Order: sequence, then C-alpha cells, then structure tokens
Amino acid sequence: MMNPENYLILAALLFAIGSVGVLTRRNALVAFMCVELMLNACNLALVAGSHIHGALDGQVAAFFVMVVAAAEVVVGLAIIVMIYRTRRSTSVDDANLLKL
Amino acid sequence: MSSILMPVLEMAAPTLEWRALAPVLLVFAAACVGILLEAVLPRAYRFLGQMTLVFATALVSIGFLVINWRGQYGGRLAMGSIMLDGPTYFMWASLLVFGTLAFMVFSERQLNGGATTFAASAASVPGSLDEADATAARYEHTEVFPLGLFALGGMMVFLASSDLIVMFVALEVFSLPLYLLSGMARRRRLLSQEAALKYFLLGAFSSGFFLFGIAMLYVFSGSLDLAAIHTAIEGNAGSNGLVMIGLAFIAIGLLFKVGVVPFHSWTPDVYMGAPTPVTGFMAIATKLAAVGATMRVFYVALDGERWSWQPLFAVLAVLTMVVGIIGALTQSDIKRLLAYSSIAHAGFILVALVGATQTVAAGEGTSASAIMFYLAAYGFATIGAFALVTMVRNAAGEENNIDGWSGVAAKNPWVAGLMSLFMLSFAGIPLTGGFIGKWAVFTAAWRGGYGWLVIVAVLASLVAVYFYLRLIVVMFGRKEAKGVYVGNASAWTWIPVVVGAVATVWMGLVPDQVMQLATFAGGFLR
Amino acid sequence: MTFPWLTFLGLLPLVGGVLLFLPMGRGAARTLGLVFSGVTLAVAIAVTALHVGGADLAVQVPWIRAFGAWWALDVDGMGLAMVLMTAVLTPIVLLAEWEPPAMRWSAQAFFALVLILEGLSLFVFMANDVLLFYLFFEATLIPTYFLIVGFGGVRRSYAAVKFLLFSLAGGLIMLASVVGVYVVGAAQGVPSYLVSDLAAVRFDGDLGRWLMLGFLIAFVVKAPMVPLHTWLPDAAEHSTPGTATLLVGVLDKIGTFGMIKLCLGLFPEASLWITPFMVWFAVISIIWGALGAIGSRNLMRLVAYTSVSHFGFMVLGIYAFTTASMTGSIFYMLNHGFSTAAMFLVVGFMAKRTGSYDIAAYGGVQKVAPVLAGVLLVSGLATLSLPGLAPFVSEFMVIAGTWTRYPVVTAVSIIGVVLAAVYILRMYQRTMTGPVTDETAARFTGRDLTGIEKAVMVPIIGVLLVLGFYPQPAVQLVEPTAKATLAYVGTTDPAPVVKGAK
Amino acid sequence: MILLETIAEPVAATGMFTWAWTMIAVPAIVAGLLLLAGKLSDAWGHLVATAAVFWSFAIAVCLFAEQLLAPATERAVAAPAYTWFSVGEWTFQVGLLVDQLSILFAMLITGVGGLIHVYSIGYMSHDPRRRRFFAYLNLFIAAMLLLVLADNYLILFVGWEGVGLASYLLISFWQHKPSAAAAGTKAFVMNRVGDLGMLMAISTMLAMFGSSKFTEVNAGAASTEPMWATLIGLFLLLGACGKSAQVPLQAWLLDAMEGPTPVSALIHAATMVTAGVYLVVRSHALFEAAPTAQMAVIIVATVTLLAGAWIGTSQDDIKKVLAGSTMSQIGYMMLAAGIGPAGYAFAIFHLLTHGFFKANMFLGAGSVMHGMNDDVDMRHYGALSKVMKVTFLTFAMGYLAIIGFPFFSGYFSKDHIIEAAFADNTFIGVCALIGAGITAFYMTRLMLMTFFGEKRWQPGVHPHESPKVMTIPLIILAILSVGAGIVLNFWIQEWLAPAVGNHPHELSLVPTPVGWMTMAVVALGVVAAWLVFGRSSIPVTAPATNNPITLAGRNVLFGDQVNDFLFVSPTTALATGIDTTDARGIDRMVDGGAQAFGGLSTQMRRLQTGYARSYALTMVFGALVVGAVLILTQLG
Repeated sequence: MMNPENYLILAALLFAIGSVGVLTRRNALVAFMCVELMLNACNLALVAGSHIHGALDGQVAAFFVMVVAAAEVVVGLAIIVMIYRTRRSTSVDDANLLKL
Repeated sequence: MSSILMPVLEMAAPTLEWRALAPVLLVFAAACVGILLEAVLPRAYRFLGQMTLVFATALVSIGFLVINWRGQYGGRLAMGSIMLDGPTYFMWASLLVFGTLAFMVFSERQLNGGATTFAASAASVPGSLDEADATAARYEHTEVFPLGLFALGGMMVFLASSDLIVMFVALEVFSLPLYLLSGMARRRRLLSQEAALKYFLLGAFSSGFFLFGIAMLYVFSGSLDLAAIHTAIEGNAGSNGLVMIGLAFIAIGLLFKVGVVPFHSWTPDVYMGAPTPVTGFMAIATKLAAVGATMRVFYVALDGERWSWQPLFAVLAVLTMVVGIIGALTQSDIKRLLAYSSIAHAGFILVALVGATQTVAAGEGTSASAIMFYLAAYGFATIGAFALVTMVRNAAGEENNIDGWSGVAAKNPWVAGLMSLFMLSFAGIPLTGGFIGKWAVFTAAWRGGYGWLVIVAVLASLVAVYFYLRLIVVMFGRKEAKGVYVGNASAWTWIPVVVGAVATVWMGLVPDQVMQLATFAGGFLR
Repeated sequence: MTFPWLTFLGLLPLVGGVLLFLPMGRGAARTLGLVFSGVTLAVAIAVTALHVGGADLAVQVPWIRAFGAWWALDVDGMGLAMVLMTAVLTPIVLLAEWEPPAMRWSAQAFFALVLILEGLSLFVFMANDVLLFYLFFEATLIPTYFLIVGFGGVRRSYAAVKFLLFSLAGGLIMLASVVGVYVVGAAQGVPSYLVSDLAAVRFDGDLGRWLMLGFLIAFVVKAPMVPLHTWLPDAAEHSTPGTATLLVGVLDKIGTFGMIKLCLGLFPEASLWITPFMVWFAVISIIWGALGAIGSRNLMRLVAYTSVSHFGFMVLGIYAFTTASMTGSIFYMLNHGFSTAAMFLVVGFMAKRTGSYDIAAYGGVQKVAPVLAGVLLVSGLATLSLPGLAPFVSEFMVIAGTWTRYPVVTAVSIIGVVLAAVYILRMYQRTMTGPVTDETAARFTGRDLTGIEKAVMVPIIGVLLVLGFYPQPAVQLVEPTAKATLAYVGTTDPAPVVKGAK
Repeated sequence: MILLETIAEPVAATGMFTWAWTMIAVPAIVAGLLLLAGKLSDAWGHLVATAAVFWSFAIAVCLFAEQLLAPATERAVAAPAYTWFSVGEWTFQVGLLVDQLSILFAMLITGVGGLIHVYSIGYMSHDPRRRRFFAYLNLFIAAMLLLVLADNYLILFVGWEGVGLASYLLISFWQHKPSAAAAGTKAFVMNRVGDLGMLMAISTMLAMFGSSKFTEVNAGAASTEPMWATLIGLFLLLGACGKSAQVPLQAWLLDAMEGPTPVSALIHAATMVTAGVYLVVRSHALFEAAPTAQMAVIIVATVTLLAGAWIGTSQDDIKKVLAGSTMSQIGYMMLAAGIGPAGYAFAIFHLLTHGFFKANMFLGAGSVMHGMNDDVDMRHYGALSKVMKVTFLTFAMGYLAIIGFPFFSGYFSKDHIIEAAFADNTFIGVCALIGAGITAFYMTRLMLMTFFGEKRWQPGVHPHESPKVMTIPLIILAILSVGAGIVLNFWIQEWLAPAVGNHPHELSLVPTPVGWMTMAVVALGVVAAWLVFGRSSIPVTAPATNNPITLAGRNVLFGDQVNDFLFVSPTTALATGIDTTDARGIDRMVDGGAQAFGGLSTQMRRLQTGYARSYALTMVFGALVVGAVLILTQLG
C-alpha cells in the first residue's frame, strides 16, 4: 500500500489542474468539465481520507458528490445549450454583456 | 473487505423527527408536488394551482415552525445531520417569511400586461418565432414556483446541517434552481442567460472549493460531523496544516455565496441579469442561508481555530466593505447598485462575525443575535426595494437606469417615499431596522475585541451613505425623466413592499421583540 | 403609573405630522398643523409648570433589552428650555410659511414635515439614554433634508445633500463612540445606555478621550464650528426661511446641548483635557463667523454666518467651566433660537416681496415699508446683542464668566462683538436706508408687513424683550443644569480675587 | 496717593425717591408707545414726548430739593428696582443710585433735554416723521438717565448701549441720505470698540470683586493689585474714549453731525458724549489706585483737546466746527477727571456749563440753518446778526461763555481746569492753555463768518428769525450760559465731595496768575481770528491750500484714513478671504475627497470585466490572499 498522503497530493494536483482549466479554457463545456475534474479530485481525497481513518463516511460522501455532480450536469448543460442556441457559440468570453 | 461491508449489513432504517422537521419537509414535499402539478394540471389552471400550493405550504410551514419553536422542539435531528437549535429556528422563520414575500413578487402579472416577469418559453431562442408564438399564446413558466421552493428548502437545510456532506448537498439543492431561475427573464433575455451561465460556472467552481475543504477536514478528523471536527481540533497536538487548508477552502466556498470580496465578482452581473423578483429572493435568502452556514461551520466546527480565522475574516471584511462601497459609488444601474450594496452589507455582517462575541451574560446580545437581527432588517428592506424596482418602468420593461428614476417622487410619492425608506435602512439611518442592525453588529464586534474594525466599518458606512442618498436625491431632487412611468402594480407586489416598510419601521422603533427572539435563540449548539 | 407627559409631548407633533400625510384640503391641513403645534406648545408649558412644581416626569421603560437601551426621557432646566423653544418656534414657523413658495411641494407636506421635525427634536432634548438620543439625533436629518429639498431655492438639492453628508459624517463617527460607550460600560459591569448609569462608568485614558472625541466631532459639525461649518451657509441660503429657522434655531442647538449633556456628562476627564483646544477653536469660530457674515452678499448666508459666530460664544462658555459662562451658554442657546428666528423670518418676508436674498437687490426700503425695516432692525440688534434684548444677557454671562478663567481668550473673542455691529448695521444700511430704488418702490410700496407677518414677529420680539429685561426666571431655570454639570466635572468657579469687597 | 475718606453708604429710598424709577420709565414707555401706535399718534406724539421729559425733570428737581434738605450723609439714596439676573455668586440688580453726582446729571439731561424737545417741536415741524423723532429722543432720555442713575456698572452699561442705539437712530434719522446712514453705522461701530473696554472692565471687576456695584468696586479698589487696577482703568478709558469721542476713537463725532441739529445739541454736545467723563469720575476710586491709568487719561485728554481745537479751526461746516469744539471741551473735562481728586468737581462743573453753552450754540446753529434752508456751510453765511437778532444774541452768550470771557460760565469752569492742570504738570498746563487760545480763535472765526461781514447767501435763500418755540429755549439756555458759572462756582465742590471724594479748595473771584495768563491767551486768539477773518472778505468756496495744518484740520486729522488703513481694509480683506476659504478651501477639500472616491470607483469598475474567466481568476487570487493571511497568522 502506498503512503496515503500520496493520494492527497494527487487529489490536490487534479484539483489544481481542474481549476487552471477553468481559468484558461474558453469553451463553456470544457470549463464545466474542468469543474467536474475538481469535484472528482475531491472525491479522491474523500476516499483517501476514508482509507486513512478506516471509516466509511468518506466513501459514502463520494457517492453523494457523484449524484450531485450529475444533477449539476443536467442544469449546466441546459444552460449551456440555451446559450448556444441563442449565440451559436459556447465561448464563455462571448457572453460579456454584463460588466462594469 | 468485511470491515467495509459490516456497517452496511447493520444499517437500520433512518429515523426522522417528522414533527420537528415538518417545516422543511413540507417545503420539499410541496416542491415535488409542484413538479407533478406541472404535468397534471391543464395550462390554464397551473398558475392558480402553483400559487395555492406555494402559499398554503408557506403558511402551514410557518405554523409548524412557530408551534415547534414555542414547544422547544430541537436538538440533533435526522440522525445527526440537522441541528435544530435557536439560530436555526430564527433563520428558518426568516427564510420562510422572506421566501413567501419573494414568491408574491414572482406572482405579479398586472405590471407586465397580464404575464409574469418570467420568459414565456425559456427554451426558445430570443427573438425567434418560437418565442413570439409562446408569448402570443400567453405561455408561462409556472415551474418557477417549485424551483423556488426547492431553493428555499435547500437553504433551510444548508444553514441547519450539522454534517458537512449534507451541507454540500443542500448547497447544490438551493444553488441549481437559482441558476435556472436567473436565466428566465422575459425581457433582456440575453443578459439573463449570460447571468445564468456566469452564476452557474462560478457557482460550480466555488462548490469545488467548498468540497475540497470538506475533504481536507475529513482527512484531518475522520468525520464529517461538525461537533466531531471540533473535538478533533481541540484534541490535536500535531500539525494543523490540513485544518488550515480545509478551513481556507470551506471559507472560500461559503463566502462566495455570501458575496464577500474577492469572491464577489458574480454578484453585480447576476443581480443585474436575473429577473428582478429572483434577484430580490437571492439577495436576501442566499445571503441569509450562507451567513447562517458560515456561522455554523466556523462557530461550531472551527471554533478552536478562532485565532486563525478571525484575522482572516477581519481582512476580508475590510476588503468587502471597501470594494462594495466604492464600487457602488459610480453605478448607473439600480440593480447593480443594490448588488454592490449587498456586497457592502456582507462586509458589515462579517464585522460582527469576526467579533464572535458568544460569551456574555444571559439576555445580552451576541454576535449571532446581532447578525440575525441584521439579516432580518436587511431582508425586509431588500425584498421591498427589489419589489419597487419592478414598478418603475419604461416602454421596454423595467427602468433600471438610475437616471430614469429622476423625479419619481413627482410621479408617485409613495414609491419614492418607500424606496427612500429602504435606502435609509440600507444606509443605517435611525428609525429604520437597518440602523438597529448596524448598531448591534458594531456592538457585537467591539465587545469581541475588534474596536478598530468597527471604526473602519463606521468610516465605510459614511461613504456608503452617499450612494444611497444619491438615489433619494435623484428621485426627489431632479426633474422628471421622460418616458418613464410608475406601473400600476397589484397587491402581489404591494404586499411585500408594505410588509417590508412596516417591518423596517417597526424594527427601527420597537426592535425589542425581534431582538429578544434573536437573543434568546442563543448560540449555535454542537 | 403616572401619566407619561414627556412621551405624550413628543408624540403629539409626530402624530400630527403623520396625520397630515392623509389626503385633505389645503385649508384643513394648515389648520390641523397649527392646532397640533399649538397643543404641543400648551403641553410643553404644562410640562414646564410640572417641572417647576417639582414633579418627577422621568419615564424609563426597557427598549432594547439585549443591548441595555431604554426608552428613558427626562428633562432638566436645559432640556426644558430647549423643549420650550422648540414648541414656541414651531407654530411661529408654520405661520410664517403659511404660503410656502410656489412651484414646490404642497403646504400640507411642509406642515407635516415641520411637525415631524418638531417631534423628533423634542425627543432629542428629552432623551436620557445615549442610544435614544442618537436615534432621534440622526432621525431629525430626514425631515430636514426633505424640507430643504422640497421647498428650497435653486440649488436646494446640492445644499440638502451637503447638509446631510456633513451631518451624517459627524453622526456616524458618533455612532462608533455610542457603541464604544456601551462596550466600556459592559466591561465594567454596567451594560446600559442610560445616562444616569453611564455616569458611574469611568472612561479613563486614551480610550475615554477617543470616545469623547467621537461625540464631540458630531456636535461640532452640528453646532457648526469652523472648519466644519461650511454646510450651514449653503443649507440656509437654499432653504426656506422657516426651514432655516428650525435648522439653525433648533437643530443646531443639539450640538451644544450634546456637548453639555454627553461630552461633559460622560467624559469629565477627557473634556477637561480637550478644553484648551476647544476654547481657541471657539474663538476662531467667533471671529471667522463674524468675518464671514461681513463678507456675505446674501442675506441668508449672512444670518447663517452670524450663527457660526454665536455658536462660538456658546461653545466658549461651555468650555470655560464656570457657572456664569455655562449658564450663559445654555441661556444663549435659548435666546439665539429666537434671535435667529427673527432674522431668518424677516429676511424671508423681504424675499417674499422681491424674490431675492441678495443684499444688492435692496435699498431704501425703510422709506416705503417702515414696519418691516423696524422689525429687521430690532432683530438685528438682538443679533448684535444689544442690552435690553435677551442675547445680551447670555453673551455677557459667557464673556464675564470666561474672563475669570481666560482673560486673553475672552479679550480676543469679544472682537466678535464689534464685528457683530459691523455686519448687522452694514446690512441694514445697504438694504433699508439710502434713496428708494426703483426696484424697492415697485416691490414694497403699499406692501409693508401683513397682519399674519406681524403675528409671526410679535411673539418672537416679545420673547426677546421679556427675556432681555427680566431674564431671571429663565436663568434660574437653566442654572441648575450648569451647576450640576460643573459639579460632575469637578471644577469650581474662581473666587473673587479681592477679599472683603462685599 | 491721597486716601479718601470713606464714602457714605447710600441710604434706602423713601418718599419721593421711590418715584425715581419713573424718571426712566415714563420716557421709555412713551417712546415705545409712539413707535407702536404709528400714525395714530402723529398729531399729538411730540407733545406727549415733551411732557414725558418734563415729568422726569420735575421728579429730578424734587429729588434734588429733597437732597438739599437732607443732611450731607443721607443725600445718596439707593433705590433698587428688581433683580435682573443672578448666576453663581453674582447678582445683578436693576437699581438706581441717586446721589449728588447723578442728580446733577439727571437735571442736566432732563432740563436741557426738555428745552431741546420744545425746540424740536418747531425745528422738526415740517418733517413727516416727527413723531418717530420724538420717540427716539425719549428713548435717548430714558437710556441716558439709566446710564447716570444706575448703581452698578452693568446697568450703567445697559444705559450706555441704549444711548448708543438712540444716537445711532438719530444720527441716521434722515436715512434716505446715504451719508446719514453711513454716519450712524460708523458711530455705532466705533462706540462698540469702546464697549469692548466696558465689557472687559466689568468682567475684570467681577473677577476681582465678585460684583459690579459702584459701592463694592470702590470699596475693593484700594486693595486691588496695581496691575489689575491699571487694566480696569485702561479698559474704562477705552470705553470713555468711544463714547466721548476721545482720540483715538474720535472719528465718528464729526460725521454724527448728519443728524438733525437738536440731536447734535442734546446728544453730541450736552449729554451723551460727556458720559465718558461721568464714567471716569464715577470710577474715581479705581483710577486713584492706578496712577498709570490716570496718566493715560490725562494724555488722551490733552491730545484730544488740542486735536478737537485744531479740527475746529479749519472746518467750514458750522456744526462740524462745534463738534470739534465739543471734542476739545470734553478733552478738558477728561483732563480734569484724570488729574484726580483736585479735578473731579471741575470736570463735572465744566460738563454742566458746557452742556448749557454748547447746547445753546448748537441750537443757535440750528436756528441759523433753519433760516438758511438747511445750509451748513459758513462760507454761505455772513451778516446774519441783523436778520436773526435773537439767535445772534443768544449765540453770542454761548460764544463768550466758551472762550472764557470773565464771569461767563466757561470762565469759571475752564480756568479751574487749566489751573489744576498747571498744578499737576506744567507741560499739560501749557497744552491746556494753548487749547484755550485756539478755542478763542476758532469760535471767533465762527462768529465772524456767520454773523458779521458781508452777505454771502446763496441765491434764493431768505434768512429769517425762527419761531418762538425755538427761540425761547435759546433764551433760557443763553441765560444759563451766562449765569451757571457764577452760581455753581462756590457750591459744587462741597456738594460733590461726598460722592466723588473731592477735596474742596478755596476759590475767589479774583483771577490767579494762571487766570490772567489764560485771559491773555484767549484775547490773543480773538485778535488773531479777527486779523485773519474779520478784515478781509471770505471766499464762498474754501480756497485751495497746501498748508499741512489746514489740510489735516479739514480732513479731520485723517482719522478716517487711519481707520481705513488699520482696521477697515484688513477686515474687508479678511472677510473676502474667509468667503474664498470656505468656498474654495474647505468645501473643495470635501469635494476633492468625494472625487477621489469617485475616481477610485471608476478604476475599480474596470476589474469587473464581464469575463467569467477573469472572475474565476479573481477567486483564485482571493484563495491566495486567504492562504497568505492564514500563513501570517500562523507565523504570528
């Protein structure tokens, strides 16, 4: 068994990659996928924590997070599709009417 | 493997304290029923049906709440996932009242020529034939009511949860409907959709942070339970690095919802783009729920790390007040102005939160009671103000440009007078609830040892007065703007306005009842 | 429980003001307003009689229990003097503004706002709880703002905002001190805002000084002292004479009232510490205000600047810490209310005829409107503190009392007395004397003071004369406040140097 | 320093003395009545007003009679009216002190005042605002009586300010003339400067003695520290300078001649302007405790008596010549008062005789003006002795009195002062002597230019004698000018001694060496004037001259210019500066602050770019801030 701390470091790396992706990607879908990556990094951390403490809560929590993520996808996709139909674009930078 | 499976095998049916949880369960139940109604009822009856359902639920919920409160039901409920303590009662009551008032504004159809302020068909492309058809057929999205109820229920759970994962789920339960509601404006649909997208993306981003924080705390303590985390921190002799990381990320997630600088960027855009009744609902309900949850997490779970997070919150409070107020100074859109105002108010709330006065003699105000009072006062003014925003109109819909509000006093002195009242309450001028609230949070902060923060807050509110005044000056001191009229609203808009006004004055003149309620709600239980 | 006279007194005009927001005819509104202000005056007189008769009028009911705030009202001599002044001036102002300016809000709105302002001011003067005081102190700004913005001159909006921002700036700084007072009190086991409870709390050291400064800054803005006075000339210039009367005559008194009641009443040590500074500050105000009045080309500004000068005398008297000077200051607060009222209202009558407040727009009025000129002269003489008119008595008490402690300061300050003669008489000379100008002939011929205008001026001048010739009852009314305050601060009057003179 | 015998405590008022307050109240009430009644009282107002003054005069005479009958120690009577106000240890009583000094004043004021009222009935008969004039005159009488009858300095000050007000109202009585209005303002403001002295003096007395009562101040004076006694003395002197037009506060008096002539006679010659002398005499105990202050009084008085005389020599306006003369004569009185116990009685003596002869001459001048269509320029007169016989004769009596012609009233009073001055200090004595010579010079000039020589009347002017209502007061005053001196000469010192601590000394009708010298100097002055003005014709317009002495005299010794330079211009500049500072300085700073916030706000709005990704970046930045703060707290 590897040192459980390594899982946490991996989780942190994934989280960082995800957040950098949100910052850099223009396509709303890709940005949204990066958010999902962040959530999954958290899942990894939760499961690792579950392992460290020998308790189940973390794993159960991961399931909850997955369900929630699925629900988020439903809403998110609905919004992105709506935007796409209006603007023929999914670039988050194009939606730039609200400012200042 | 067996060790993993064992608890599953032993799992018993969960127990629920039905009566104590009735207020929140009813809201969720009604939301589900509302979805069913959409499927079952013919279009012509849906609006009426939904409204009946919503307001009946609200009444019954409030009734249960009051009876339970008087009966002192409470404690750790739902197998340790909900904590029904005094603050929960107070904030549930506030949420239900503000939710009900906000839903009334949802129901306004007279202002808009017989339709609600929501899009006839949110799925149709703006400017398309589909949209025109839907409008001509007088379609309406009566789903807004169940969505609103889901959001409300989510918020109630959010601030009451004593388990971090429940809190996360509740966060999403109330956030997702709000993302949708933001995108459903009938007019200026491009803006509305953009608001929804931004809110959604950034909201999801922030919930990622929140979740990561939860994970770190879990890794540290081995539990998701707030009280257990507290115990773990108290008993910790080694490094607290994980706690710090968890604390930071959870704070980011929560403060995003509160609208604290530098996690506030979404606020002006979303407030401006969303349909005004939804903005009104969000402005108070989201803030209240998020502040409640923040207090719960930090006072209950992270109390032992107080010396770490107090300076952090103090810095953020200063930043928030400064950015919120300075940002508001030059706004030309009234909804953006109110958005920046809400940021500034988040700062004032943080001031008291930092002070964290929790141990004073019985019957004396604490940080929690001050903040709850503040939120109640702020809520009534917010609901009223946003309802009034819907009433000042031009040919294209709402007149949100502040210049368009010139000389409203001459057109309708009541609208101008009441709007001024709400502005004065926001500004914290005496004889309004806003003043008592502001004074109470300052007192709590100073008693908690943060006198310097109070001085900063006082100076900040001095600058803040200017932009609230500006609106009053515009309404009373300028010539009437052309092409702007004050719409003839129905009781659905007027009731929230009048209730807001009466409550604002009431809480300004005789605040004792509400203050006693907030004070005797006591502290957060572990 | 005895009848809550003080609550009743304050609520009466407030109820009247709220009633006036109901739709009603113009005539009915004015009658109602006058009736309410008249009844308030009657109740104020009754309250005075009760107080003088030794009745205990104090009201004390818990208000915000969680933070130790009380609905506590009481009057002492100073409070009663202010209450009476407010109650007398309100009906006079209503009469003077019987026909508010055209093209502005309705007379009904004016009457309503004035009554509300009266009620709030009365509560300020009666409040015996720091938070309650603050609450009404700030609340008075709102009706005043609307009185300026709804009825004022061309730049009314600018003036109203300036007034409000200056006042709120002071008020918010004070809020910090209000909070601090409670926190310090709570730390010493007195979690209460009652003035009587707080008197037992020691506000020592730097914290006490900062807290005192918070109060003081608010009062210095209010009682306009240089350099925080610039809002006053603008506010006066761009509001109606009635509003200016209430603003300067009543509201600004809250500043000096607060200095005595709260700065000295809560922070004796810190007040003594600030004294040297305040004394010179007051002298600067006296001279600065007088010079400003000399330089004014606008009548309303001129009167406003005279008030800056007079407030300097009041502050000087307060911080000289002698019985005579402080009694003089309190008495001055009363007298100044009437003398400025006279000035503002007469100037208003003049402007009603010409539509202008510019000194240059007048000339030779005396010839065609002698009664108007005479009334202006008497008002002016009161303003320059001529013996026989009330302000002299108070100004003399301030000067003589201050002299016993600070002869040099006093010597500098009474240059203001000479300057007062300059600004009043020059103004009178330019507007009332000289050859009758065409403009004057057209506007004033056959339009001397009307009956209603005379009815406005008679009581004011009557009060000024009565208090000028027989000030003893009023002085005796307010002297106990000065004595009690001085005893609390712990200073005693300097004894006469030469023994055995008596 | 001469120690005074204790001054007798005033006795309580009984009998007629309980009526003393009506002397003040009746004219005051009549004044108020006439002002309030308005046009209703136009027809009879002047009669009521005149009657009111005669009422006061009657009371004064009765009181005087009672005093004469009473023993010397019981002549001073205190008649308190009511407590004005009391604060702390101080009590201020409205109280009257009718003693030997004040009763003389009361009779002078009401007597001369009554005559002037009668005269004014004729003089003002054509003025539409005559009623108002009489109301103001009554106001003056009331205030002046309050001034001299008060038993403490504060009430004295009330009267002091009251006469200032009346003087202001009467100087600017013809308000439609801008010069009259300006003169009134000037008089009031300059008097106010003197009032500063009064206020400071009273304040110091309160600080020193805890009271402003004459009796208590006098009792304490001797034990006062010299510095404070000197200061009080100087403050009082400042007050006296303002009211009595002494240098440096003299500039208002000549302008005050803008008022109607009866006003000039009553207020600016006979009574009000002598209040300064009264004040100094009344405060004798204080001055005796402060030799420096006495010296200051003497210096001021000497300068003034010469300056006034100088002005008198070069003015062409008949009233201004008389005004300069008034200044000068008051200088004599002040000089006497400054000399100390040796001079008090002479100061009051000269004050009384001057009151008679100067009122006489002013009214005479008024009579001349009445006949000359209100022309005041003596260069337009000439040869009036033939057409205005009564006026000429009465005026001549006044003339002889003022130059000190033997056995006329001025001869006694002025010569005593010059003698006392010589006794005190030779230099001062010489100055006083020179003053007498100049007096003779300018008065002779006035007589010559007005009544003798050829007619220089302007076209359309037909001089005529004035009506009886004006000439009868002239005759009475002329009689007094002639006879008052010899009547009072032997009596007044004894009479005043208890009140002012005077030291009577022997007087005889035979001139002393100083007296002879004075007569010679006066004769020299008369002859010089005759040589200059009596032999040649007088030009109708004032000839241009480069003679600095004449120029200075014509310009009233440049008093206005000095005041302008020293006080008026700086004040105006400051006032303008304050206006600018308030508008551009303080307000600009506040506005600047507001603009700075506005600018900051505009800058900050740029951060709100509208790009969701940049918002996310802000959040990440926020996360870094959170991290940084937490790390800092952990380190701390």
